[in-house]
Amino acid sequence: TQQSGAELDCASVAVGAPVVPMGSAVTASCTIRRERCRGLEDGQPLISWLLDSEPMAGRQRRGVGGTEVSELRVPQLNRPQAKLWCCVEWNGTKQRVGVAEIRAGYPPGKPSNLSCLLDLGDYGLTCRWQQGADGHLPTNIMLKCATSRSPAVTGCTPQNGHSQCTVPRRLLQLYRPMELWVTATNALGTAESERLRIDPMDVAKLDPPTLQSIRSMPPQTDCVTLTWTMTPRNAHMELRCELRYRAPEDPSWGVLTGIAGHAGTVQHCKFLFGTLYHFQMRCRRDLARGYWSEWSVSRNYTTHEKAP
Amino acid sequence: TQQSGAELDCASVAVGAPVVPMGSAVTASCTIRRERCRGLEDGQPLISWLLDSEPMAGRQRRGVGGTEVSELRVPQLNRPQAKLWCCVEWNGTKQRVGVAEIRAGYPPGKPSNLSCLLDLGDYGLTCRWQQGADGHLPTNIMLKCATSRSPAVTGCTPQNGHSQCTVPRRLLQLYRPMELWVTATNALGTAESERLRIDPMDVAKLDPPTLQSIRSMPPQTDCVTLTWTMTPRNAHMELRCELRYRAPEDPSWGVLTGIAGHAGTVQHCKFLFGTLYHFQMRCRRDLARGYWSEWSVSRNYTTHEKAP
Amino acid sequence: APLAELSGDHDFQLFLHKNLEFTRKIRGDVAALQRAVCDTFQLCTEEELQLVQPDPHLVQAPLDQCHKRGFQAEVCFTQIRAGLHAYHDSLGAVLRLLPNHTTLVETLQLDAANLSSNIQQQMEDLGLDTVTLPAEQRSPPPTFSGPFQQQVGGFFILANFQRFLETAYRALRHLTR
Repeated sequence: TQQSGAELDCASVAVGAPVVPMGSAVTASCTIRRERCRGLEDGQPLISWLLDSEPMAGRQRRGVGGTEVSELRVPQLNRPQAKLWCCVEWNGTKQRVGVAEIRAGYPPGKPSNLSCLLDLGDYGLTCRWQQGADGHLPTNIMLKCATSRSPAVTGCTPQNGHSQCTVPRRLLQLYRPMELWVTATNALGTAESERLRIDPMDVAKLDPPTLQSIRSMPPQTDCVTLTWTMTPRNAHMELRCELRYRAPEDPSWGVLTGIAGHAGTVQHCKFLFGTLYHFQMRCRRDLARGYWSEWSVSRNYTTHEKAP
Repeated sequence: TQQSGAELDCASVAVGAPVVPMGSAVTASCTIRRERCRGLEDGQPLISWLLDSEPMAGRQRRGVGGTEVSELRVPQLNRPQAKLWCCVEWNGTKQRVGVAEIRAGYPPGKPSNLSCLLDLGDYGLTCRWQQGADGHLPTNIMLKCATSRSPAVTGCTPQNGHSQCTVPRRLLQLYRPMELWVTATNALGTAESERLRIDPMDVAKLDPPTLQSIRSMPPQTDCVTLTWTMTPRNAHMELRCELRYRAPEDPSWGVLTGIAGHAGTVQHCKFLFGTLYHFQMRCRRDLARGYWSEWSVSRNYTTHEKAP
Repeated sequence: APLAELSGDHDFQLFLHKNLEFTRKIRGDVAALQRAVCDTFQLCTEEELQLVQPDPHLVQAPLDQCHKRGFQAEVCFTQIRAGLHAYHDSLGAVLRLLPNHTTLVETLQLDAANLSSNIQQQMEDLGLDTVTLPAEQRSPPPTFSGPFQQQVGGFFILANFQRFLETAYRALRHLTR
């Protein structure tokens, strides 16, 4: 039993458990010390209860030390939060002399769909997930991460109810697998997501490449040569890129895969003569088949007419 | 003389004054300790000067302890900022061995047009002023304020060069006069604005009232009755308001002054029948003739036709 | 000159009108905090809390010299100042009770201190004896035996402060022309 209000007060209210599974019973007792209640004359105080504003009757009996005690059983608590007021009839009014906060809910649902992305700007690892079913109780959500060899568990806490947070660089171990998972804890239990085992670098989000120049090369043929570069901060990575091209009337994109390196030129032929094409390129780390970068800004180019 | 460069260095440059009034002379001396200059062989080092990139000749003499000293006098420094380089000829090149930063400018101009406004949201007092003439020197601007009885001077510092800042509520004393003034200080002097003696409440910016309803009352007469209210946060003030009204073709507004209270009704007659009028109202504190609020949002109303 | 004579003095009348407005502002802020206690803890009316009223000396703020019968302006002003000083401290208990209203409670404490120093300075201007209540000499806010007692304590501090301000307001208005 959890005592609320010291023994010196007019009344003290104790509840069986402050948090119960939704729909289950709540028991409470209210002990009145007549001499501590200002103005309560002799005679037997009549104790009653309010569940928020709903009157409830308890079973009243004489308690130890001249106290009066009322025992209450709420058969089914069906709202997430309620106030249980202990009252005493006095001068024709219902006086509130004690209160206890009670809650009903469910154990937290299991978080799912955990995925993470490494920002190559500040090397923060941002993870997102889907919240489990709402337990209607104050719930503590945390993303936890552990490096393979050390027992220390760190991570981050989502702010203002978002289902994402960012593990700062100083807690990460790069180029080695780490374990990440989400925990949700409330008064009725804890739930954990599946564990994600990844090397943060394998989920790095690359910057899109930049298409520098596009020329018909050799001139007046169906061949085109493009030059492209990557941002310096991706320069240390071995990349695998792909180029897509398309004339406005084409139903879909043509794709040229397997382009390696950080910058360079790409030549491709069999383009239509004198036709306007849109070109875009994207890259990803060759090592881990991680996330593709966004497509580069589109570049347009009209191929040469056929040599006469 | 202000020494710049420790005694252990190859050269130390000292200037008469790092900041001088624009156009006045600057004196400097450069002391060379040959043994501290790497690779400087024996024989007499030839010292020369650069004012930024302009060569200048000093008067060279033997100094104490085997040092060589060159004295320079720049008759007129006409730029706000310059670097004075001490150089030594070495292997046919001019080696920079020491430098001093010198500045020229004016004492700060006197700030003027100081005015303040109290925000009734956070009760911050925002003051604005006109900067004095630019002294071309790093200048420290501060708004200072003092309550009538306490010696403590507080205030605020404008950010990123703006000529305004906000004194937070906790430094204000409401409903009593305070003194506010602006100081500008640079290496050549200090200037102070006129002192503003105001009770912050007297420069409160009120919210505009809201015109609730407009009706021809009594019906089919040239009289109109309007009801209006003020925002709750101005509710504790005794207000004086004025109503203006105007038919589209009227050359100017008709104005009804001296409306008192926080909310209420106003009746006015002699309106044209069956005419569309625009109505607006504004208020200010009755106590201090402070700032008028903005005009309320305009409300349109078409008066009744005359009774047959 | 006795205070009554000065009542016609323009500066004194301006002081009264300004600080009547100030008192109305403070009363409005106290009412806002009373609404917050009602909304948050469902403690809304004194009639329901008679049996658990905290000890009478929760806040010492007598205003007997401000009542019409034995109205003694100079002593009344001193009693108002002492009461504002006491309530400034006891509002610390409300600060703990309503963490989401910290700015409003701190503003209320600032206003109570300002109103007290306005009255002090006006008494000095009128050449009346004033007691300097050292701002630093603060007594700690009352503490309570449990969360319910803290909520009831906060409720009565605000209710009593509102009553105190009503009496002070009537006293100031009594002096206006």
